[in-house]
Formats: sequence, C-alpha cells, structure tokens
Amino acid sequence: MTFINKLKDFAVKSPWLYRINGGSCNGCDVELATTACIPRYDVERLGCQYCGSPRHADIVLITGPLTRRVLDAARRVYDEIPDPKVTVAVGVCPISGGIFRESYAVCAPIDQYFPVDVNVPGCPPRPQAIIEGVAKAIAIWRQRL
Amino acid sequence: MTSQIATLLAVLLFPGGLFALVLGLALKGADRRVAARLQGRVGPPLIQPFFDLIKLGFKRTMVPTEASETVFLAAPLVGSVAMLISAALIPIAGVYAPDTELGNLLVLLYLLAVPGICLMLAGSASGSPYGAIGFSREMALMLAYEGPIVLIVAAVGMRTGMAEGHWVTFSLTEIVRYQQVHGWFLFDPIMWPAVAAFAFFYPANLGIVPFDIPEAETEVLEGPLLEYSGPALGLFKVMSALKAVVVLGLGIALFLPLPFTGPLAFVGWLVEIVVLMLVGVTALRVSAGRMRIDQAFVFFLKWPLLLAIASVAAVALAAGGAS
Amino acid sequence: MTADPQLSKVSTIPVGPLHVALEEPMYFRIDVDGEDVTGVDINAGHVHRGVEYLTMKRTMTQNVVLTERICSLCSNSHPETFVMAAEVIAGITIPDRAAYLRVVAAEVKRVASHLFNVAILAHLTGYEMLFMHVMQVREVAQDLKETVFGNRMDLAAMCIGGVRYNLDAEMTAYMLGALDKLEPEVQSIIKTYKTNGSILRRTRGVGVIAKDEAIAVGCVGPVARAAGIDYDVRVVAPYAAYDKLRVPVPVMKDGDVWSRAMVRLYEVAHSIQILRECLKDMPGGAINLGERPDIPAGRAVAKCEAPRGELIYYLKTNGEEIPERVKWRVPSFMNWDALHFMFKGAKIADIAIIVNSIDPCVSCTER
Amino acid sequence: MNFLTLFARNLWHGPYTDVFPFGPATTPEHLRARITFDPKQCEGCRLCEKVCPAGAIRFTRTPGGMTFDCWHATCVFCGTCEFYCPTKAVKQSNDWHLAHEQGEKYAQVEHGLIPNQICVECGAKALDTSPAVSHIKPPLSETEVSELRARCPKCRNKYLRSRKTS
Repeated sequence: MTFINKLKDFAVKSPWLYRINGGSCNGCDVELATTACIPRYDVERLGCQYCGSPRHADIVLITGPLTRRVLDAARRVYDEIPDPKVTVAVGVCPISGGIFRESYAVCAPIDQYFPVDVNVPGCPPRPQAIIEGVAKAIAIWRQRL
Repeated sequence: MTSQIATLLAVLLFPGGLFALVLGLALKGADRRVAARLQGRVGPPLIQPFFDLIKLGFKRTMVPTEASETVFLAAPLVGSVAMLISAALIPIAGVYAPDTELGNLLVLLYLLAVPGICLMLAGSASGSPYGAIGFSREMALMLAYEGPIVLIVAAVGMRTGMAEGHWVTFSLTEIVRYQQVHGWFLFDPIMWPAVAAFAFFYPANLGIVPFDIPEAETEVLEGPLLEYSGPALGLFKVMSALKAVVVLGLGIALFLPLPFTGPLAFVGWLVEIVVLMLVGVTALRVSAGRMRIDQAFVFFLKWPLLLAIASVAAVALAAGGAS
Repeated sequence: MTADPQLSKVSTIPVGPLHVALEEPMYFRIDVDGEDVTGVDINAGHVHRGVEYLTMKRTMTQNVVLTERICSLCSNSHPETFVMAAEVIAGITIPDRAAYLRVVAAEVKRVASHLFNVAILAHLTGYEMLFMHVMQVREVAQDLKETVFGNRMDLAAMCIGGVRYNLDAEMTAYMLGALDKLEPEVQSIIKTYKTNGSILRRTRGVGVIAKDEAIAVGCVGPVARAAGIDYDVRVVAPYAAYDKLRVPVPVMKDGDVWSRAMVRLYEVAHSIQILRECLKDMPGGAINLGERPDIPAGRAVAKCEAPRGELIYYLKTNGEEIPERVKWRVPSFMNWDALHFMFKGAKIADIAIIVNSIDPCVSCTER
Repeated sequence: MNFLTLFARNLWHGPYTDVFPFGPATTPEHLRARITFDPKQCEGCRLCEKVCPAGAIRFTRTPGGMTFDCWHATCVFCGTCEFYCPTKAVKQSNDWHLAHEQGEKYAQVEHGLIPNQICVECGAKALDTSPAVSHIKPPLSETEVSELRARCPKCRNKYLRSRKTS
C-alpha cells in the first residue's frame, strides 16, 4: 500500500492541463496561454504541460460563462477526459456568470453542469492567481488518484 | 541455450529493455530541461518523464466508440516491443556486441519502420479525422525518409565491406570494429555525404521539429495520439523514448564508435549519446519552426536523397580508385 | 499530394469548436482533398453571450464596464468608442489631459495585442522559442498595464467625460523606463520576423488577399493595410489627441500572412513612439468632468481604430439612464469574409496560421 | 535576432522565471483585486450598488442597520465602486489571493454592517453613516463632524441649517 502511495506521490508531479473555452472574452484564455507557455511563469516546473487532446488531460480549466451554443460541445469534451480529473473554473464568469449573468445566452454558473473543484475569481485573474488555483487543484487530484 | 538466455537478457535488461528505457526517459528529461533553459525557463525536473509515465499508469485508457479496439490497443504495444528488440541490436563499442545472427542492419531497418507503421495504424484505428490526417502525413514522411536511410546504410556497409575484402556488410558489429581500427567515418571525407544525409534522417524519424508534422499539436492536435489516454499513451511515450536511444545509438555505431573497451567505453558511449541528444535534438528542436508536409516531402526528395545517392557513389568510386 | 487512396477523395474535417490552435470556440467544417483545402464553412455563434441585450439592461455607467468585457484583447477600444458616442450626444468636450491619457491607454493595449498575435503566429508554425521570446517581451507591456492601470487585460481607463486613471511623475518615469526596455526588443523581433527562415517558409505567399478583393469585402485594420489599403481611423478621422500626434501608417503590398504580421510589428514600434510623444507633451489639468454627466436623448455614431481595425459604435438614448439601443460593428466582422479568399489553395497546415493572421476576435464579433 | 544569439542570451542570463509559487510574488501597488469596505466611512448613499456593472454589491436593511455585501464570485474587479464612492469607504486592495475550493464558494464575500444608532437630538433610530461634508463651506471642524454624525438625517439638516445662520 505504501508503495502505491509513493507512486501516487510521484504521479501528482505530472498534472497535464487542458482548457475549455466556454465562450469567454479571451481575457482568461490569454492569461492561461501566458501562464502555460512563457518563461516568466513556467508551469512546467510543476510538471504541468498543456495538451492538445482532452484525453491526455488531468486538470481541466474552464473559462467563460458557458454560452448555450458551446454547452454541448463543452460537455462532450469534458466527458472525453479520463478519470480521475479535477475541474478549475478560471475567472468570475464560470463561477457565477459575472457581468453576463442575466443574459439569455449564458448558462453560468457552470457548477450546474460540471463538478467544479476549484474557483479562481478575477477578471481576468493574474497568472500567479491561476497558478495558485492549479496548485489547489493538484492537492485535490492527489486525493482522487 | 546460453546464447538464447543471453539474447533474452539483451532484449529485456541490457542494452535493450530496462536499461534502454531508463536511458531513453532520462534523455527525454534532459531534452526537456535543456530546451527550457535555452528558452529562458527553469523547466521540469530531469526525471519528469518518469513522473509522466507513472501518472499515465494511474489513468484509464478510453477506447473511442468508432475505433477498432484490437488495433487501437495493439499498436502501441507492438511499437514498444519492436523498439525493445531493436535496442538489443545496437552495439555499444567495446562493451556490447549483438549476436551476429541478430545484429543485422537490415533487420534493424525493418524494426525501425515499425513505430511509424504503428503510429499510422493507431491514427487510422482511432476513427478520428485528425488521426486520419496524421496517418497520411506519417505515411508521406516515411516514404520520404526511408529511401535515404537505406542508401546511407548501404554506403556505410559498402565502405566497411569493401575494405574488408567483400562487397558489402550489414553487420553493425563489423562496422563498429572497422571504425575502432581505422577511425571514425565522421572524419572520413568520403562518408561526409552519408553523415549529412543521416543528420536529416534522424529528426524525421524521431518526429521532432521541424519534422514533427504528423503529430503537430497546433495543426492536427497530436494526430495519431489524439484519442489515446492512460497506459496506452504511456506505451507510446515508452516507444518514443526507446526510439531516441535506438536512432541515436545507430548514429553512434555508424559514424562515431569509441575505440576503448571496458567501463571507459561505456561512459564514453553515454556521453556521446547525451551530447547527440542535446546538440542534435534539443537545440534543433527549439531553434526551428515546423515545415509543411509538402515542403518536407520536397525537401527530402531533394537533399537527403541526393546526399545519400552521392554517398553511395562516393564509396563505390573510392573503392574503384583504390583497387 | 496524397499518400492514401482513401483520402484522395474529398473528405470533411471539423475544426473546433474547441480546438487547441484556436484561442476561442469557433467551428469550421473544412473540405479537404488530401492536404489541400477545397472548401470552408464557418459556423459562428459559440461566443454569443447576448451583450447587446445586456447593454439595454444596464445604465450608461455600467455599460462602460460591460463593453470592456466584450473582448479582452481590444478591451480598451470598446469602452472608448462607447463613451465617445455618449459624449457626442451630451455635447461634452473632454479635458486635454484626458484626451492624451486615452491615447496612452489605447496604444498600450495595441502594443500588447499585436505582440500577442505575432507570438501566436510563431507558436502555430511550431517555433516555440520565438513564441516564448515574444511573449516574454510582451510581459513588459503587461507589467506596465498592471502597474499603471491595475489589471493585465482590462484597463478600466475610460469613463464618460474623461478617464479614470492619472499619471504622476513616478508613473510616467516608470512607463518611459518600460518603453526603453521594450523598444530594442521590438526592433530585434522585427528583424527576426523579416529574416527567419522558419517563419518566412510558412508565411510568405500564404493566405494571400489582393487589394481589390480586400476592398470588395471591406477589410479593415492591419489586414487591409497589409493588402495595400492606406486606411487608419487615427489618421482619417482623428479622435482623442490623435490630431496633435504624428501617427505613421505602415502599408504593405503582398497581402499575405507575413505582411500582416509585419504591419502589426511596425505598428508596435510606431505605438511606442506615439506613447513617448504623449508622455512628453502631456498637458496638465483635470482628467475627467467629475460627476456622472446626464446623457440627453439623441443618437450618435463614433469610431476608433482598435488593434484589429475600425470599430464603430451606434448609440441611441432617450434621456434615461439606460440606453435605448447600442450597436457596434467590430473589425473582425469585416475581416471574417476575407478568410474565404485567403483559404483558396491553402493546405490543412495553413488553416490555423491563416485564421490567426486576421487576428480574429470571435468574442467581439459574436458578442 | 538570430536563434544562436537568443540561445546565448538565455543561457547567459539564466531563467527568466519568477520564483512564485515557491516564493513571494510581486504585486503592484495599484493592482485591482479584493474589495474592502469600511462601514465607519460609508455615507450610505448606495451609489456603489447602483454603478456596479455586475450587481456584485448589495445593501440590505436589517433590524441591526444596513449591511453591505460584495460577492467576490461575481465582482469583475473594475473598480467603478471605488471610483464613484464619495467617501472612499469602498476600496480595492491589491490582495489577489482569491483562489478557493468549491466548498468555500459562497464564503467569498466582503461583509460590512452600518449599525443603527439613536439620534442624540430627537431619539429616532437612524443609520450611523458618515456625513457627507466635502462641499460645505466653511469646512466642518472635527467636533462638528462627530456631532453631525450622532444625529439622524433630519436633525443633520437642521444642524447644518442652524450652522449657516450663525
């Protein structure tokens, strides 16, 4: 058992990230791209890696207020992510709908549709805040492995 | 019986199997770390590929509903096993020489084609349109680079074989032994076209930028690997790690085997392969952009093929002049 | 060139709506013959959040912030044009200092937006090191925004009757320092994009749109300027303080992906010059009119040059706090149609590069 | 710039990576993040509630007075409330550590209570708000402000009127 636990401790050092854009204004997405790719924040230090396919993902970051049009696509992609996975809502839009809350075209808050684990408020959140959220998500992911 | 056990050990432990796997993953880790440094980042720890592999072991493998399950799951397995065996065929100068029955360049060439074919099968079996594009691109790329490598190998074989008194040899052990006595082919002007052609071959075979076209993430999402997850994806990672060892090991055996024996030779070989990985793969990978498949195809028909033909001609002429 | 007989017939591949190469959900159905693109069907609406409806639920003050959230990459141009329209209706002239501060906010956003676009171009060609380098340079602009305005994307600089932020001597010195850091880097990036083989190989002659085609579909912004159309709202119809500033307009002839990238890079360099000039000439005085001005009934149209091109706002008020109608035409809407011309003879590998080259802002277009 | 120069530069300079999350992160002074509310300074004009574009700010009448709630899960951090607040009771701090687990989602609130008080003059129950004193000439002294504060809105008007005549 301890051996398995040890292995799991190693496994959490490799959280692969995938982002679902639920109709966001780009702000959070640009910040995610910034967080993911540029030398200044370098999430690869934590073993994180952005992957192109949902099937490779461990931590899924959802941005945007989840428009009606994108809802089905987002759910389909979400289901393609193999378990165990952790969901992070990035920005205020997925958490509550933010400024678009009252619109007819918006399905937020997303916790009606996806089991959200971590919220990162901000409009958009700074990259450091996103990293903080990802760190929280990794801790949750360890328990689920 | 003992020779069979020795072969089994060679495939499973050293220099194939466990050793090649650990070395391959370590090479990948070093590659990522150094690439990060070149890009001005800290980068992941050296043993990151091991973490990735352990992680993938804990995940579920999902088989898409449109996929043909047997082929989908068999492809990564076959690819990894083929690479495991070919790792045992690579001689390490002064440390390990493969069984003469096994250590044949032609067998190695066939085995080297297997991962590509597996990727193609994986792409077409996954039932995704991106997998299909990945399939066609992998096929085109293989057609482009398989020609030159056969000619390169023939040139090296002829150079050794003619000097040894017969027409051509396909025994890697013999090629290594010849160079240990007569010096590296890398410094032999007649072999320079072959060296240059090989320098174009290995990035394509390893699937790194600028020739990572079948798996281009931003174009076809990861192509054949798109639908893979969990342990099956892990097997593909194992395959590519082993492939790095095999291809670079082949390069060392063909052009620059060390003339030492014993532990020094082993350490020397490790240094060689790490340097090749960092200079030949990492630096290239981060300093170039991707080619388009049609550009790559034309490029391969032009330069490496010409160079490979030139190398065979040069070897033949040199032999003719000498005799 | 096709390797597999199965694929030699035309097949359809879906791109998106959630695709790693696309920053935003966008759905293309692409007919391909092997690697060649034979037809494109763009299917829009995934980012429709009903913002136009929401503008008619919010007061004028709230709308300044709401329009900022239409799109984060041109997040300054939307509120700027909106408040310009409101000021036309109310007959307000903003203080001189506010006009200059508006230019500062707009140009800082332009620098960051253009650098992001050219960085993504490098990413799409698989040239990771250049991508990271450009993004790292962009961080200077991001830091500038965060330090001066308080947020990395949404500046919250505009209010009806002026601006909401002020620059003291310390901030001005900081900005000049950041510009000094930025300028040589931008010059070296321009040189790289001009000479680097990897970039040139993938962008020269790709996604070409001719001048007459660009006029026919009504291209605006860098897309138009890269096709040889000399049109920039900052020069044609100066607003804010642009009539007092020298605004060079880079124009190129080829109309391919590379020209568009180069136009953007030159504009970054020019924006830095404009910023310097602004900071040097910055007049003193008030930064806004103080209270929240009443907007009488009326109609107005305002336009400005967003990073992506000409942005037009129509505003109709009826004397109440909530506007009767707000409607805007975004630059990406005009450039969108140009994609049909650009996709002619393209390869699958070029799709993402071409789409990125018009710097599509889907969230602006679909609101 | 050619890639070799860039290689050399990156290797020479070392990584550009920030130490965060393994060390402190730099935070600019003017960063617009968590909203703070000081009920002592609030004038009770509810302008922030009115201008908030996301509807994140709510004032509620309770038996104990008037409560202020700013929901950080809805707030878009635009700073409009701070900009329009006449007494600077609502402020935007630069504390950006807002990431939280889902269980704490409904605890992300900045809460404040403007308590009721008894008017010293007429004995009526009224809110203990900060009086709006910026436009009064000549400026009020500190004792005058505290006297004004202890009164209900009606008596405040009376107090100011009597002050003008004197």
